[in-house]
Amino acid sequence: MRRVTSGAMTPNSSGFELELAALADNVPLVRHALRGLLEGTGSSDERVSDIALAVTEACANAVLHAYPDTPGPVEVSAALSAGSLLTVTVRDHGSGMAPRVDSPGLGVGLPVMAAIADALEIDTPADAGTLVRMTFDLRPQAS
Amino acid sequence: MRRVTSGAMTPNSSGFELELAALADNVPLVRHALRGLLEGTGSSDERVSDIALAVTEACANAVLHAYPDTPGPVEVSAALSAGSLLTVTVRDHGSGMAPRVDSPGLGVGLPVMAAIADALEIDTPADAGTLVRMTFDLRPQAS
Amino acid sequence: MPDVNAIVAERAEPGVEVVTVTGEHDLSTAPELKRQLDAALASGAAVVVDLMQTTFIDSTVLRVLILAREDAGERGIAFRVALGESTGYGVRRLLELTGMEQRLATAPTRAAAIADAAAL
Amino acid sequence: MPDVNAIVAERAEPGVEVVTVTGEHDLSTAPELKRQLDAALASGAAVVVDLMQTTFIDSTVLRVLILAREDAGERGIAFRVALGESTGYGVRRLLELTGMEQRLATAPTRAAAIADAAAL
Ligand SMILES: Nc1ncnc2c1ncn2[C@@H]1O[C@H](COP(=O)(O)OP(=O)(O)O)[C@@H](O)[C@H]1O
Ligand SMILES: Nc1ncnc2c1ncn2[C@@H]1O[C@H](COP(=O)(O)OP(=O)(O)O)[C@@H](O)[C@H]1O
Repeated sequence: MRRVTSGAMTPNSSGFELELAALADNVPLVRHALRGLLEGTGSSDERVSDIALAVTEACANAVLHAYPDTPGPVEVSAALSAGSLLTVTVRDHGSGMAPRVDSPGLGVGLPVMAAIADALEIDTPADAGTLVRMTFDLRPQAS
Repeated sequence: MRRVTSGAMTPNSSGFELELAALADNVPLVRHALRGLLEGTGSSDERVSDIALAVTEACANAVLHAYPDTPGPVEVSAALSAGSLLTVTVRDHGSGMAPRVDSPGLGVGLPVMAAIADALEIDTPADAGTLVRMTFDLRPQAS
Repeated sequence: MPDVNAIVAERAEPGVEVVTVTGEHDLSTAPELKRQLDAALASGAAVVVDLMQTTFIDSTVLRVLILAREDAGERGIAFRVALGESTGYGVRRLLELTGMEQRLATAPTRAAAIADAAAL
Repeated sequence: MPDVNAIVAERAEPGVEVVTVTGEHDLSTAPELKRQLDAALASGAAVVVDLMQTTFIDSTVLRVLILAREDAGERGIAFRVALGESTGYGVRRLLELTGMEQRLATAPTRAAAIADAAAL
């Protein structure tokens, strides 16, 4: 079932970088890597689940919207700084943000990301595609 | 028709700050201030129109979603740095990002902002509400 | 705001109600546009929305147009949007960004929109 | 991924088809869930979706559930979602964030969901 057509994973204590094909079957892998990274940080299960949801929605957008024709690459990177700040970047090289009135999705992906992340940043790099960066404060009490 | 219940406008050559009630009738004022600010920058009419659209969508969200009950304040600030970078911030003190499956809107506001702005940032400040920051490169050719 | 921002309904010819939208429109005027379109759709006539002198719309206005078109379709009412060269960039851009240009039942001039609507 | 992530359909009692979703689900399994729900809705039985052992869903899975519920409503088929204390935080959280908890026709246990669906 898992077609990891290109997986180059370099996990280390402070982060990881994944380069995957933009396929639905690859999205659970990203959550898996994320949970591994967050294990040592003392984050609550609820916080980890929230972060997994926000990152899943970002990956889902790359899979569902970025490549109308052939799936291209998605790069997911996660970095822990000072043990309490997590930055996750999801970057595709697809069509760029294209607002669609008749989106096949539920339309809650971006607001879910914004609601969970302490900061959500969306860039449209000059060389095409979309870059989504989310920052999560891992300190307890922070929301 | 225009109920500007609280308008404190301090325009100057390099930016403005507006504090308005989150009412639909106040949104055209924001575009007006924005066009005034961009007049001297040599930006094309098309670019100014695009920026006006992105900022209108951000203001519309504050008006339509932030305050389910009584409209509170929206702060809009715009700053030109080095004449070529425009940063616009739209901040409300409402309910915070709440993804709604049955939104009364068309659901294209956030992707329109992301598509037009060179960078879109959405923060959910600890003291409630939503802060949307958009950066626009005003140099010709930049998209 | 200059009074060039207006929404005016008129019976342009027998059986065709034209709602002419001029200037820029957003959530502050979308409810008024909806009222006028609802009234036009209830009038028994074919409905034309003239955007030839519209300079700017936001997504709340686009939503009103899309819903009016759907409503007309469901009720079997002829409906056309006049959208042409003189229509402002701020209208065409949003339609292009959202891929809605094809979906609004457009005609390139006011006269063509009226003729289309009358013929349906 | 551990095989605790599963979607299983069974005729739990006469006239009630139960689709049991365990573990975590996202866009990689949403199409399979849709297939099984479509088949259950076509079976002529009442349909229950058991989320009691589901730990995580994303918005594509939520969308499949919402559409199935709407579809059941339109076709007059009894439909219930079992969503209770054992349901994972990763399911309840998305429902809460989106305000959909009230809109899925839930029952607090699998048995209650089956009884409700059978009684409709
Ligand atoms: N990576 C991307 N590439 C291209 N378009 C995107 C991307 N992410 C989001 N979008 C656009 O933004 C819209 C809103 O996204 P979202 O809020 O996640 O809702 P949904 O995906 O359910 O439609 C999408 O419908 C799509 O048009
Ligand atoms: N300032 C805000 N305060 C609260 N919720 C917001 C705000 N901005 C956006 N949202 C939420 O994000 C969703 C998506 O926004 P948008 O893409 O602009 O689509 P729309 O406003 O048409 O629904 C909205 O439906 C709303 O639930």
